[in-house]
Amino acid sequence: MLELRIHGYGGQGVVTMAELLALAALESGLVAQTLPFFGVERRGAPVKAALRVSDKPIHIYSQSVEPDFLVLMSEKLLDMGMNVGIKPESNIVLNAPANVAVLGHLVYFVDATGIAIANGLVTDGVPYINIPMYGALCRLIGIEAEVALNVIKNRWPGKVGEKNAAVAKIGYDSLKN
Amino acid sequence: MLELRIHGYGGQGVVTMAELLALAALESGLVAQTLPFFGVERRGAPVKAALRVSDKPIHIYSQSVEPDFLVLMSEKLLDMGMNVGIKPESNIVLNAPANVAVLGHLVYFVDATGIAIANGLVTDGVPYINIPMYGALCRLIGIEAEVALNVIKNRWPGKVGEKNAAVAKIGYDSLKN
Amino acid sequence: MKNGIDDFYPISWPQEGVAGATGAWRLKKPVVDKAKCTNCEICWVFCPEAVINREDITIDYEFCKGCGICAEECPRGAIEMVLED
Amino acid sequence: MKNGIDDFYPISWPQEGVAGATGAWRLKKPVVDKAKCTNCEICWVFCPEAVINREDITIDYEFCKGCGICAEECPRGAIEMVLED
Amino acid sequence: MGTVLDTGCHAVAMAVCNAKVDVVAAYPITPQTSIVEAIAEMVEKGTMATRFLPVEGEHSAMAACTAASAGGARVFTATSSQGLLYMHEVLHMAAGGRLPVVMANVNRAVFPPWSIYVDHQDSLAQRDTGWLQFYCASLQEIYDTILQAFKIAETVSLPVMVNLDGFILSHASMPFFVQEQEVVDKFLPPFEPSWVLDTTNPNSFGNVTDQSVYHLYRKMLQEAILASLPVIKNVAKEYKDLTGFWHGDTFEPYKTDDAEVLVLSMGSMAAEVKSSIDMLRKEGHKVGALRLRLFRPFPADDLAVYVAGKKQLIVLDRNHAFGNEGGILFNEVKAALFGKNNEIKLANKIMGIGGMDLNWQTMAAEIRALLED
Amino acid sequence: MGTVLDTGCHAVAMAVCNAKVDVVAAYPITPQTSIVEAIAEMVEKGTMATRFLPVEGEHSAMAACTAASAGGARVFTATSSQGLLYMHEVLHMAAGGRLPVVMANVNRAVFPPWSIYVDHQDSLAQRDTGWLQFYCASLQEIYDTILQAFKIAETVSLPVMVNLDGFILSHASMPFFVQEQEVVDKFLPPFEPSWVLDTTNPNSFGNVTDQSVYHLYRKMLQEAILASLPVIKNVAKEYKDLTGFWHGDTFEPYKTDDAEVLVLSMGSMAAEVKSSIDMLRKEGHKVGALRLRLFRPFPADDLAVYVAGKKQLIVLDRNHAFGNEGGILFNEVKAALFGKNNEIKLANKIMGIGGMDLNWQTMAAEIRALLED
Amino acid sequence: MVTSIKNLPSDEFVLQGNSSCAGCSAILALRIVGKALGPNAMCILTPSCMVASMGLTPKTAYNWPCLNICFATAGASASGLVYALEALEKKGRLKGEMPTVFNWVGDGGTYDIGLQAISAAAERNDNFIHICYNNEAYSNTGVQRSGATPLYAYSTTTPGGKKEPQKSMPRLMLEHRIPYMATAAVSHPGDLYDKVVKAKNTKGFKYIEIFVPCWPGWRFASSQAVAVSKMAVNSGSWLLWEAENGKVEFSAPSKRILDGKVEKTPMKDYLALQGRFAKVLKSPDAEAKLAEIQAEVDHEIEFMKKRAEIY
Amino acid sequence: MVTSIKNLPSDEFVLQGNSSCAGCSAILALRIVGKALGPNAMCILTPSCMVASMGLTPKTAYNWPCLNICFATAGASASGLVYALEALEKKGRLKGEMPTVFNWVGDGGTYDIGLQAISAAAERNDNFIHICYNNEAYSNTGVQRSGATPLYAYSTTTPGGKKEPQKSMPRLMLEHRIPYMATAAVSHPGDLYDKVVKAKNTKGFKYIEIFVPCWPGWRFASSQAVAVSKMAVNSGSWLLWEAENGKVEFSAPSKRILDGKVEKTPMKDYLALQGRFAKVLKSPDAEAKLAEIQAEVDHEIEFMKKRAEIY
Ligand SMILES: Cc1ncc(C[n+]2csc(CCOP(=O)(O)OP(=O)(O)O)c2C)c(N)n1
Ligand SMILES: Cc1ncc(C[n+]2csc(CCOP(=O)(O)OP(=O)(O)O)c2C)c(N)n1
Ligand code: SF4
Ligand code: SF4
Ligand code: SF4
Ligand code: SF4
Ligand code: SF4
Ligand code: SF4
Ligand SMILES: [Mg+2]
Ligand SMILES: [Mg+2]
Repeated sequence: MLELRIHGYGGQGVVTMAELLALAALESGLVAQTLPFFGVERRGAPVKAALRVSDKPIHIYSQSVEPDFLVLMSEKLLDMGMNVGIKPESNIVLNAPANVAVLGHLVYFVDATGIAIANGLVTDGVPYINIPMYGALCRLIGIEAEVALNVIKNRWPGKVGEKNAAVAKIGYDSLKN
Repeated sequence: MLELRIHGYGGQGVVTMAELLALAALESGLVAQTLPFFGVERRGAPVKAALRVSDKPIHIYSQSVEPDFLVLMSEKLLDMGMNVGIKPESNIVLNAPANVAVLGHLVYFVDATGIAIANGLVTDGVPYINIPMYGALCRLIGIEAEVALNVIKNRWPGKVGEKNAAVAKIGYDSLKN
Repeated sequence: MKNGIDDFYPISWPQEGVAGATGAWRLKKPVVDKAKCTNCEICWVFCPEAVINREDITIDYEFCKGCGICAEECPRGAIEMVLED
Repeated sequence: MKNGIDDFYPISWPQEGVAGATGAWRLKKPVVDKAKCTNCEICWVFCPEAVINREDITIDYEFCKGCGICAEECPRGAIEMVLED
Repeated sequence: MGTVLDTGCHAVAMAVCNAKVDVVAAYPITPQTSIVEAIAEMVEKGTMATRFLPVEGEHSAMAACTAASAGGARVFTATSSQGLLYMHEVLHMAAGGRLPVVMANVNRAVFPPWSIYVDHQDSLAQRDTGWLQFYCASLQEIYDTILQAFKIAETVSLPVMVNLDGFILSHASMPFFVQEQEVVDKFLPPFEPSWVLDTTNPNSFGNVTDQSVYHLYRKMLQEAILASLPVIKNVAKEYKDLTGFWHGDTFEPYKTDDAEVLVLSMGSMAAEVKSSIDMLRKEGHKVGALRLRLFRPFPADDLAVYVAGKKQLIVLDRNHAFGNEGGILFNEVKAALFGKNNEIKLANKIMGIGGMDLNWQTMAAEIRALLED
Repeated sequence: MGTVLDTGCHAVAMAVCNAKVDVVAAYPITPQTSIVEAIAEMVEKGTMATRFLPVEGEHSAMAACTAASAGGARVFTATSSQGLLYMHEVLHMAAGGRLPVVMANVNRAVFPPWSIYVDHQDSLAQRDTGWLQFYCASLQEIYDTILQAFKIAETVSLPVMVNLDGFILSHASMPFFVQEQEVVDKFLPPFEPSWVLDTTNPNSFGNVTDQSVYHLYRKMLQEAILASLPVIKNVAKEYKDLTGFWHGDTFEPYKTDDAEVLVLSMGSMAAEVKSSIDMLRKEGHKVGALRLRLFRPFPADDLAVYVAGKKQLIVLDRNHAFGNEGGILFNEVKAALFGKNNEIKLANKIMGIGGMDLNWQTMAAEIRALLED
Repeated sequence: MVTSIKNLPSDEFVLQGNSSCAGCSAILALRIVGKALGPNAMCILTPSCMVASMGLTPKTAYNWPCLNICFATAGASASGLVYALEALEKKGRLKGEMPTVFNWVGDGGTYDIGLQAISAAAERNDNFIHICYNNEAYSNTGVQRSGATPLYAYSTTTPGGKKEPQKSMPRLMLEHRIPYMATAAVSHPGDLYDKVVKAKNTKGFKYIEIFVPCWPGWRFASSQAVAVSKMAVNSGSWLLWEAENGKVEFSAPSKRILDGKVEKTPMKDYLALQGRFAKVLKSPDAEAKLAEIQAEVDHEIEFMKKRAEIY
Repeated sequence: MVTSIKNLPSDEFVLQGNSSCAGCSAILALRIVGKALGPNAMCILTPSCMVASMGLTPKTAYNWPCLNICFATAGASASGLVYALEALEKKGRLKGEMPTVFNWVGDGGTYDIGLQAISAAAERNDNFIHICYNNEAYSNTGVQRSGATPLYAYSTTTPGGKKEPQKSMPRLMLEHRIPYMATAAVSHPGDLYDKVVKAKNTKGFKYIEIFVPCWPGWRFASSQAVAVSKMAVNSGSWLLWEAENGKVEFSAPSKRILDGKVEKTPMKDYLALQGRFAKVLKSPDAEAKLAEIQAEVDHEIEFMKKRAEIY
């Protein structure tokens, strides 16, 4: 079983992204679970969600305290100490234009913000970073590109889906470490 | 312990009478309990109450099913079968102008209605029969006349009490069998 | 079944005299003076117990509780309340 | 004691930053152009976070959540919302 | 004052008056009404320096009581049956908020169908709300327990419910002794809460919690409830020392010492069952009776002591444990004794539901039928 | 339909849709809201031929459900925590009136202080209302149990509450299988009540009673609740035969056969505890797990069978039995086993209150600490 | 034209020998309501005198399907029942024709403990009639104050006389702008009958409030309920009107008073009939209190006159 | 004269860094209310966004003694607290001076689940201020319909647009004839401030309802709450007025509109700002629905004008 914990801000689409990932896992013949964490804070506050992917039925429902991958939708979250509660072997995935060293951990990065802006996935000045990030994470957990893009196209039929899929593909291809 | 069960109609003052009797017993150094029975029917329907008098503390709270005395505030209640639920030794006390035979039971009677009307204890054409009946019952359970009348005078200080006490005394003296 | 509990649902069936023969509650009894009566049905309409027959202004004493509204409301004074014996 | 539970009553003490440094929530940041500002205090009165100083119209960025109301309501257009980096 | 002849409802009202309660918020319901009416009358007459708040329903009655308590007042309410059930959400609030509200509940059967007569389903169904619960068996005990309840509630910061059987105890008139005000004042000083809503030291009550602290409050609540047992015993003893009145603390035993079989029950039936015991003893049965006075916290240890060495315990329940065999008291007893006394034989009988009359003769017959020999 | 990936709340809504419910009356509360929102959406779209009644509070929600049920409709509501507590009076009405209302309760901690996270205090505090109660451990089970609940409720004329852990089960997205409508129709025919409000045969519901009949209704209620056990088992079996899905009937056992020690729990923690069992077994402990699926009626006989010959039973409670030692489940277990198995060693641990995270590692540690050897 | 007594149907849905007090005008009002609704109706009752009057299970005095419910729930229960019937009708599973669902609820269950659910049902415009019989107290539990108890009236919870004027539920309901609402009085059966018929024939939420003096509660003789009700109407303290979608129209007896065609009875005479005002009428400041009550009634009449003109 | 911004006190009772949404106008309104009430006040809150915004125990963002209560109980809880304080004051046991008790409750807790207890407190004329901040939905639970949600507005429980117009709580409260009540809007802080001060200085029951547009609920940008509120006032769909003992007086911004001194903004423009009306504005019968909404607003304005003249 693979466990991801994703941190972001309200409005960044973290829960949607986790669900898309679970669907992609399901399409790939795996079992998946998303476990969003809800606080009482209102719009704008930090959010988090867990994603579990497995080839066997999942009967784990506890919070993700030792994820295999810690996903941070913003570098700022590193400063805010969101990298507590991980194990030594945990890898980190960052939305960042370049790599950032985190002592003792392997860090992946993808410039989700940059990709979203560059490809016009922006509303009211705010980029949709969850789409490129989704692509990158699909690659990370071993989802085939075609499956990953189909999930997007099913979710947003028509032109929106095409565009999102294209951006997700860029994310898929841009994951580095 | 002495147990009385009193039946009457709403508006006849049955509960008040039972309480006066209990007070009279208390004044006489006894322990007493009144246990009015409440139905959901509205004003006018038949009512009943139990009275227990004892020289020891009372810890009986059940309904009176085998009273020593069954008290009926109106002859009509006999027709309505209110004399069920008594034991062979139970005596009956009736508000009636003359004696009425009830097979197997000793019947006391007092013309409470007549006494009330004759002495002007009437409002809107309806006589207060509970006052003469109270007097009669005091005598029955062995309360001294003075004690009985004092209870009345304490309850209704002033002229009303005097008048009621006088009528109660007539009731006290009129019990026959 | 209309007179006992035959089901686990707590249900009740419509029936006259649920409180018994409520005529026994009466302290006074309404008596109609046919001579005065014009059959205006006012007593009928105001009887809370619906015990006055609107056709002939007769009273069902089995259930009349003796409230006196009929006597009070009769515009002809055709109903008198007399003490029950 | 103001920072931990020290009683069986479920009580809480007033404190700034109960939701942390909410400045981190911002996607955009209000920047005041002092040249345009007339110190009318309109931005001050409408700031839901009370993070604008009414004296000198400076903003406490530690807690400003970046809602943009100040910029929207400023009659002089003296506040601009710029994307956080 | 001295001895008066009055009803159980009035015994409650007199105790509330003597307790110098600050606020009474209540809503009428048969057979509780005369408690509220008597209080309204005393407030009008000035006998009580109390603010009487005639709310529009029981959910509001308990809400008003909790808020008034948080404001630092000594508060009281009374209810019955549906009223108690309607309060349920706010009962949890009073306990969870550690607010020492005192309430008289006049036990009455639960709708549907409607019944105005006694059984214990209403209050026993509140067993998980965190309230302390007493059950009375005489008018004297009602008066005395209400006074004790305020002292206990304010000592342990928990709400207390005092139960009395509808009509049977609430509407019976019997003599009982009412204390002089000075005696009560000595027993029950003014309410001095350790926390109160206070503009000179503003803080907030009941805010949102996360996973890290909520459970701590709940744990403290549970511990406080269990720790109230010695307090309850002390208060009963203190009251006895001061006034001479004693009704037991957790239990009231009757001819238990030499008994081989004990009969456990609550409320008025537990008073009358003494006569059943006398009768059965005359027949040669070695029986005794235990009256449970305190239902919450459940006095498991005391029960174990009373039943130690006994052959059988017969539990009479005036309620149903829906979905368990038997009544709630029976199930509580089984849970209490498991591990403390696994040898004793237990028997249970549900009776007196919805006001079914329970006299000592029929109770004796039922007990006789359950005796194991 | 087939397999979908969706939340526990949506699993509820889909089952309600498949059950062709006539009336849904509900009020929003976290974390139940998305059930109601999904239903409102389906009603708007016409996917469900249901009347959706957005009442102004939960007391009203349950009142509307009971009245609609008395009118002959299949009805559903969902709530959580305070909403459930606020319904309390009307919960008694549904059971006492033998009205087969089905409700999903999303377990959430009780105020005060506020917490939106899971524990089982809310629903367990309703144990004396006469409702049947299920606790689910997976999204599939939620969907399946809601369908079973309608069938059970309408067969035994009793209301049924289906509980799911707040956020953990309600907001997790996982794959589950949704039945074809025809399959559900076969399993669950339209509601045919044996009594209904009916102008062609007017009679009244819930009128006043005197002492002579009230207790009969209560006795029938208690008997019906106990007699629902075989019905519940049959319905589970029938569902399995039709769909292949099986989650246990009263219990779901895990590695119990050769175990010497059993761990009993409910809800999502009972799913995760399987991993704890695996770990402890690897360490050499002969442990197994029992998940309680049916809390009301309490399956005492089945429990006795499962624990027969075992050395120890460890009960994990996500709630407090205020005023008793331990949790409510523990107390129910003790009451259930007394007289059926007085030899077994019992242990209890309260955990997970107000959303305290319970992972299999910590549960394993707690269990290990309680193991008697 | 108001339906005359002679033209009222003979059908009775309240059976003889029920358990209400002798001379109960609430059950009299229900009797008239029955004539208007006929047999195709379902009745919902909250705990009250009218439930106590039904008699004991398994017998009942009311000849409709009746549903007893928890006290606070008339609004929600009626909505639930109506939704059920409508759902079943749509699916072809309704027994008989679509009936009129009506609540028969006291002022306690309407002004106080039931208000919220009723207001919510009005907001949703659910299709039933809420009828409030207003006896200005909790009569069933022995006459405690309700939100409808008038200023200075004695009740067992206002032993010194009530300190606040009553809530005006009709005015509150008027502001809900429901399809139909009306006030009525037991002394005016033809008017009451017509209003119930109108409500029955209107779709959506309907509210009718009937004035029903209660002799044990108000302390007058059992024969006087109709007379007291008449006096209330004649004094103008109880106004008869109806409103469709919020448009107020006065009914004849009150219109005559408002138009000055009939001299209105002084409140003093009306209050003097009722023992519940005895204490206040005998108090040292009786004059002032009477004047206050009269002024309040005069003011309310003037207000309602003007209120009827706006819409 | 309305208090100017410059003259508003600097005191703050809502602390920075709380958990409300960025751009929440409800907490902004509370901030203004705080300036009017000052430190000698006690605040009662029902579950809502404003509770979620307080932060987590043991910290809180509001600098008053605050009491969290069960949802349906604002009216009763405030009464209970006031009675307690009054009793203690009389007995000389009150800490500090007699404070102002006020409820800070959403439209959910006022129009729907809390209505009954509030109405009862008004009838008793208990001495506190009930303030309803009206964001026209249950925002805290994710924007479900409330009794205050307007006709055709989307919410998660009215996915096709709400089918019924909102209840008019101010009109209902007006009929309670309480000593003081007012409507206010977050866009008019001076007016709001003055009204709260007036309420604070009036004895008995006071009701204030504040219009607070909620951007996540109504679907507009986080910067627009004040603008939307202004537009509501300028369209006449939210009228600013106050009433002492039932006598209505319009506040300046609305008076200008009613007097025709300012052209009122068409509802079309006001609705167009809000995503919750997007579906209805794009529907085939958008014109008819818009006309219906505009007519309703015009009608309400005409009605309230006339209503202000009678008393
Ligand atoms: C929740 C609840 N609280 C209280 C009661 C007690 N109760 C029964 S009837 C009644 C008064 C009813 O008053 P109203 O509605 O005016 O009807 P009336 O008795 O005057 O006919 C009360 C308080 C109850 N049954 N349920
Ligand atoms: C008895 C009860 N039912 C439901 C809830 C869930 N709940 C919490 S806040 C809320 C909505 C509040 O709406 P409103 O009063 O308008 O305040 P807002 O969230 O809009 O600020 C609901 C339904 C609850 N806490 N208690
Ligand atoms: S009211 Fe009088 S006149 Fe009219 S029908 Fe009756 S008895 Fe006859
Ligand atoms: S006395 Fe009353 S019950 Fe009898 S007929 Fe006349 S009105 Fe009817
Ligand atoms: S609103 Fe604009 S002009 Fe006015 S003080 Fe603020 S920044 Fe300056
Ligand atoms: S952006 Fe919002 S929070 Fe920040 S200063 Fe402006 S108004 Fe205040
Ligand atoms: S108390 Fe009044 S309302 Fe109740 S039944 Fe008697 S007369 Fe009718
Ligand atoms: S949802 Fe609306 S009312 Fe709630 S905190 Fe956010 S902006 Fe404020
Ligand atoms: Mg009434
Ligand atoms: Mg709101």
